[in-house]
Amino acid sequence: MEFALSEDQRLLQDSLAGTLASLCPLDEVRKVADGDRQTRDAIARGLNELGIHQILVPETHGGLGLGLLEAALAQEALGAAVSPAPCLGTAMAAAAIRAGADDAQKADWLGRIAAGEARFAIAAAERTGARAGAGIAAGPSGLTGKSLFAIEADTATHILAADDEGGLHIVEAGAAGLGVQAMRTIDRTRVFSEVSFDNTPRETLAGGNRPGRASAAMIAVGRVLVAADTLGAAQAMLDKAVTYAGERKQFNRVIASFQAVKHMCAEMAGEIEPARGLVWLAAHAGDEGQDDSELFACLAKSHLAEIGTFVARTATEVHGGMGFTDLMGLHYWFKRIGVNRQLLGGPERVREDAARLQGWA
Amino acid sequence: MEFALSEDQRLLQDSLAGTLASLCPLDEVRKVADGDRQTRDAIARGLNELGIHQILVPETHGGLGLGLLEAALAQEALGAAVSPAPCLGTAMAAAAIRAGADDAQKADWLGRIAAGEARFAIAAAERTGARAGAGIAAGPSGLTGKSLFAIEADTATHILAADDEGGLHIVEAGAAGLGVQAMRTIDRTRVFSEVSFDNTPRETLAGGNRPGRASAAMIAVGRVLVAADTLGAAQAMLDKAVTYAGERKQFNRVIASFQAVKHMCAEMAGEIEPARGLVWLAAHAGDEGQDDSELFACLAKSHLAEIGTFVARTATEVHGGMGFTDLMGLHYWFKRIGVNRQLLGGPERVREDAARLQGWA
Amino acid sequence: MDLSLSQEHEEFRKEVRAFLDRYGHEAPGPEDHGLKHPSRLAWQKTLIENGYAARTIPREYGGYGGEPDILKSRIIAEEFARAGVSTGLSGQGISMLVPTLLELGTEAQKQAYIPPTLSGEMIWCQGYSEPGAGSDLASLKTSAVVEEGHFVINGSKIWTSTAKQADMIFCLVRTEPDAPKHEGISYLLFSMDTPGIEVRPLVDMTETANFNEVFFTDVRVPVDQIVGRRGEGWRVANATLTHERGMLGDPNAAYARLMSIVDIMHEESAGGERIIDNPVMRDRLVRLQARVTAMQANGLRNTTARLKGESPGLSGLIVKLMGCDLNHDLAGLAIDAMGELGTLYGEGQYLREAGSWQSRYMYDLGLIIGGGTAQIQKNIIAERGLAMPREPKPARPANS
Amino acid sequence: MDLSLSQEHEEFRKEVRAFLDRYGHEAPGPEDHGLKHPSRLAWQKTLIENGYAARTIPREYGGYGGEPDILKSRIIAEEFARAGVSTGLSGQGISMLVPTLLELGTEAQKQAYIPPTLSGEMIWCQGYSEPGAGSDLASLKTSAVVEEGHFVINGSKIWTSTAKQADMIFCLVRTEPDAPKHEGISYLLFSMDTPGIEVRPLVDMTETANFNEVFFTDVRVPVDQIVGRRGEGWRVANATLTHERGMLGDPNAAYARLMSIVDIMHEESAGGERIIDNPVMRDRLVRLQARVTAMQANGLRNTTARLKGESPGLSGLIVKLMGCDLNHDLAGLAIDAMGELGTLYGEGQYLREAGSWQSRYMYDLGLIIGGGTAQIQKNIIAERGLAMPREPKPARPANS
Repeated sequence: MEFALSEDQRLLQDSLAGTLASLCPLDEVRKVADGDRQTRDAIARGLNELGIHQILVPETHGGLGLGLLEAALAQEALGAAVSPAPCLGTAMAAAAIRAGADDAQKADWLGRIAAGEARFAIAAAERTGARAGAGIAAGPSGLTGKSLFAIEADTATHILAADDEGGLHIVEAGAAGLGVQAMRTIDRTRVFSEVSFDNTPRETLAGGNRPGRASAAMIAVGRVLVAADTLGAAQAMLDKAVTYAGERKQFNRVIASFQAVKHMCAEMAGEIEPARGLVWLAAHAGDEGQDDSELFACLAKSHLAEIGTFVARTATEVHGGMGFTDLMGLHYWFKRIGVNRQLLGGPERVREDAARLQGWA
Repeated sequence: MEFALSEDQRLLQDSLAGTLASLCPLDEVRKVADGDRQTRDAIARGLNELGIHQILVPETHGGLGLGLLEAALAQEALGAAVSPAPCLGTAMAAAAIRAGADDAQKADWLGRIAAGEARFAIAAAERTGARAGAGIAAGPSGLTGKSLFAIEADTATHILAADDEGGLHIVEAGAAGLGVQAMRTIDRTRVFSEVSFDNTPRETLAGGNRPGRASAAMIAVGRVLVAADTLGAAQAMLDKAVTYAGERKQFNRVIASFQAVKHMCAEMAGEIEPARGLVWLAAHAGDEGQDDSELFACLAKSHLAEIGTFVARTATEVHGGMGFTDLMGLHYWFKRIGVNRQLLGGPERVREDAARLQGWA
Repeated sequence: MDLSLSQEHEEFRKEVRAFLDRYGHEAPGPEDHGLKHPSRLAWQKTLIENGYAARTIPREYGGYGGEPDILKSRIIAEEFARAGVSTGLSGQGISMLVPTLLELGTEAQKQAYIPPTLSGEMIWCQGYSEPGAGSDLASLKTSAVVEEGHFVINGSKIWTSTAKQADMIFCLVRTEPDAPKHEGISYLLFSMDTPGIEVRPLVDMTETANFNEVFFTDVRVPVDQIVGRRGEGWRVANATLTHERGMLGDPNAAYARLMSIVDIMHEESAGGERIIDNPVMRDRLVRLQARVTAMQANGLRNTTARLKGESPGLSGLIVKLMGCDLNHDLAGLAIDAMGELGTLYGEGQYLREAGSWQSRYMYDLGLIIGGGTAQIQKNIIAERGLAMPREPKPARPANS
Repeated sequence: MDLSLSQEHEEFRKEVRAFLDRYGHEAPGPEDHGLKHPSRLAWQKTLIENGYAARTIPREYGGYGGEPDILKSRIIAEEFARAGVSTGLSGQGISMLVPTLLELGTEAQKQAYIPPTLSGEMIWCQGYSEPGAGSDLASLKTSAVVEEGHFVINGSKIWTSTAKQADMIFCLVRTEPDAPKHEGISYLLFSMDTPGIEVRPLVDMTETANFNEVFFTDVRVPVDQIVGRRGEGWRVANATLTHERGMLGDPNAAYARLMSIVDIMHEESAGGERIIDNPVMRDRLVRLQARVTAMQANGLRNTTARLKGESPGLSGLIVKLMGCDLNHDLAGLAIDAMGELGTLYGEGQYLREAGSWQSRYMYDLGLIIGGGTAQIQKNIIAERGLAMPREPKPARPANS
């Protein structure tokens, strides 16, 4: 029994954190947030060189053959750095392909991911509660409909889209009838899009025989990763709050010596530490193929949504007025946590999914 | 426009608080809680002399002709003193009779309440969610069934019972087929009972033509009163916490000078003050016969349940170990608030009622 | 207890409605940008003439000269809000400087500054907060040294709204560096055109420059540009600061938000289910409805106390803390009800209500922090409202 | 990361199960009241002989003499819990005094006290807390003055559990009144039969005397009844206090509670609707399930750290604060799920689970307060876990 990160996993964390610290310090994040695509692409290249997209690709297909836990650690580091480079979509796609493709498709697509030839967007928000009449119908001549909040569709070479029955399809960027329109959110570190289809040609994932299983597995992986992203962002906000409180003076004392400030930080730490274990547990359950891995993903996603909201607010309060301004850029983390809360289902929806998975609803 | 207590209302408050301070200081409450019925009866007589049962009886029937606001102020004082004498049942009955009796019944029963001849228990818990298969059927030959958590049935001369259709009936203590069995709760300041009926003779309230209206009105009044009881108990707990914190020393300082303790007290005050206004507003809406008076009763009841729980816990924490022991008797208030939370519907149920009243559910 | 209005006030309400029916169309719309847009100034003039702005300020200073009547003020606010018509100019000149001058200004100052401020021709900004001071407002460091009949000012201010547009500033400076911190401050008035002033916009998390930083380098201000005496600036400023704190956490704003959320929950749906039909979201809505109603009742108590000339006490002290928190939570529910759509901001066809819920959610957090953080508010409630002792002063500067 | 067990540990689990199958029926039941009930003592003997109690304590002191193995301890706890069989005696003698003596006692003390304590023949109580001290444990005032080869003890203790039944007490007393407060304390062992000791039960909000007050009047204890040296008592006591703090907030207890609540919500109904079918109550359940699972994961992290001989750090420091709060909230949900029935206490046909949820709800609040209040826990997390500075000492006693 060992519930701790291995030496390799800690090395992965360290190397990612180190690379991200030099690839995307706050100044670079600001540039990307303000629309600088070159900087974004440079960060993306750096992450690519680290092999971040190969984590979930088996070695037989040229990947690193690592698991969801490693992918979650990577995503945690990305969240901690509010990394503005696309990563989540391809990770979710790799999981979807592993779960829902046939052998030939796996060899093809996982190989292309590992080789850096394919970068995926995910158009599946409707699987967790369609908004504004969105939805995708898979007809004989192609996909038709629209999907909102597609992840990283601006830079992807391919879109992995879930239809209204839960079937998964790969669509090439630039395919006939495909439209991609940016949806601007508060979080300027990431790009979301409306994706529309009009009899758009697609390749349907042909593995598995229960429709909806692969998309459910993909969403579970996505939920663990989004939870990990929030974990990283929340830990970063707490660290910044502790540092700031140790430097800022009020009434002739560093504010870190005020009991109220200390208690706010202690409460954040009290929420974050167990949440870290929960993210590990959910990722580990996914890696082990446990029956309850979707449930753990729901628990991790909804719990991190709640504690992330608490930490985002509390850490901002500790920073006082400086937390509210743009000067320290704290809001990039605040907003990232805010978008993560809603992504792949808000907490109430995700808890209802958890209840359903246990036969309670 | 004046949203404040009148001179008369403040005098009522003061006189009640003064009387209760001498009638039932903590030592007397303890005696009653430990089963001393004489002490309870003495307190009841004292409250009777003050005219507490006549508040809701119109002057034409020999009462004080006051309103729900005055009744709520009285109940607040009773909660603040954790008064162990029966009062709530007769107040609810007066409201029910005013809402659901015909003129002859009003003259009869309200007159008997004012004269001190009738003291009521309420058997209506099933109107807010029947537990354990309880319920009362009104048949041609009498009432049959059982009702749980009947209020003050041990000392009442009459029971006002709501049947499963919302009809209201008066049953005499000692009537044929009537059984009264105490149900012991954490709150030893009040008595609740299981009341059972077996073709028990009753007088049915004959006013009004919409079945269930009178019982709904009675429950709304009861909810305002229970909210007021919690308000009084919560304010008393805050007051005790502030006093204790000002006396207790730790680390060579009174604990009231610690920021954490101050903030706990400030948070309690921050919850209690607006809640006081809400109770007034709900009582006032009842007195004015506003269409939304049931809604306000739901808001007051559910809100006081939540903030009462918060205050009960927080004030106990401020008292440290002393709050946990029996020595200061703080737990009588804690438990009173705990029972009030569930009485006439727990907060989730009451909020659902509020939603229904607004057409949201 | 009586929530109804007197005959006089019911009549007054009718008057207000008649005025709005007749003149409401003249009010400036959202397209009339700019603090001194002609339609804004004209509308302000109409309002003052009819007693709907500057109502209780003497005619000699450009006001309407009416008697104070809190209920009439309330009726004006309610009716203008119902009609969706602007209640005229606000800003810190009107809300803070004018009351200060009326109480503590010289006759010359009143005559020089109040009329153009009320009419909207003179815009003010406030120079109180400093970057290093935060919640400890009185620790301000901007210095003013007297030289040749002038204060020579050096230092900087932060959280200054409308500094770019302002003609004038009312500003706290330290004139007696050796006095205890609350006794060394003076309250000065000067033109924002004075040489040596630089304004830098301060962008905040809402992506807007709601505030500015203002830097002073050898800014020379004649010594008679002072309100009150040297060293009395803290007292002068506090007369109106108390007023400002009471403005935050307005329960009517919370009620308006709640009603909007009810609409949102009826209009929005997820997976084909209306949000209002989701029992968990509905439960959150009713929970907040109870808190909003409690704060409205609390507001009625405070209004009543002020009508009687009494201090509201605790029910007044808790307004900022509880009101700002409630507003923040309301915005949080609105966003959750919209789900992913609630994260949209800036532009786009799916954007709801121009992204205002996100902007409120963040701005409210700014309000929770600003004007006395939640921590400071809790200290105030405990010390002034519950008579709990102040924190002991440390024996030595902590960890410095 | 590997949550599976090694071959050796899987084998061990089988052994434990076999033992329980064979001997489980000999375990004392709830009817075997009394700390020294023969069936309890017999069972304890069986457990020690088989290595399921006093597992790592040397044979020479009456233990089993096994190697420390956290996983085996965990397996024992899990399997005994699953079988509903008592894991033998607990109590502060076994959990606190024995480890203290093993670390810091003299050979004579070890031989005299450890064997009868393990066997259950010698019951101990703890004399740490004092009425005036509260969270400031080290400010204790009970004095011990040396006279004729004896400590003469005067003062009182509070929160002493099993004081009525105890044969002996391990007790902190102030022996050097002039030393700094942490350096003037000594750790003494003495019989509860010593003249001058009075025990008064302390009834708490659960209506039970879970604790006692103990009064000392000229209690004479030979000077060799000390563990460690004079003035070192604080250090001696802290060796095991840390251990006690870690015991509170056990995530497995939280998990067991959660599962019971799931049952309750399936069994109970209100107005004909099962509670589990109420979406709002179900949402609360899943919210708590996430918190329980997080604390379980946190517990796994801490176990792993201890297996490696590392300090768990923050994930260890937060256990008491977060775990006690979680347990309290779980009890709160159980009560709410039962509604009015959840308020029943003591007796009666409708009483659910002997009123244990109310008793937990209250006792948990006691735990939140006791053993270091939530406020003290937050100070510890901030100072030790986040390296934030201590509060500065006040310049003068506040408001005294």
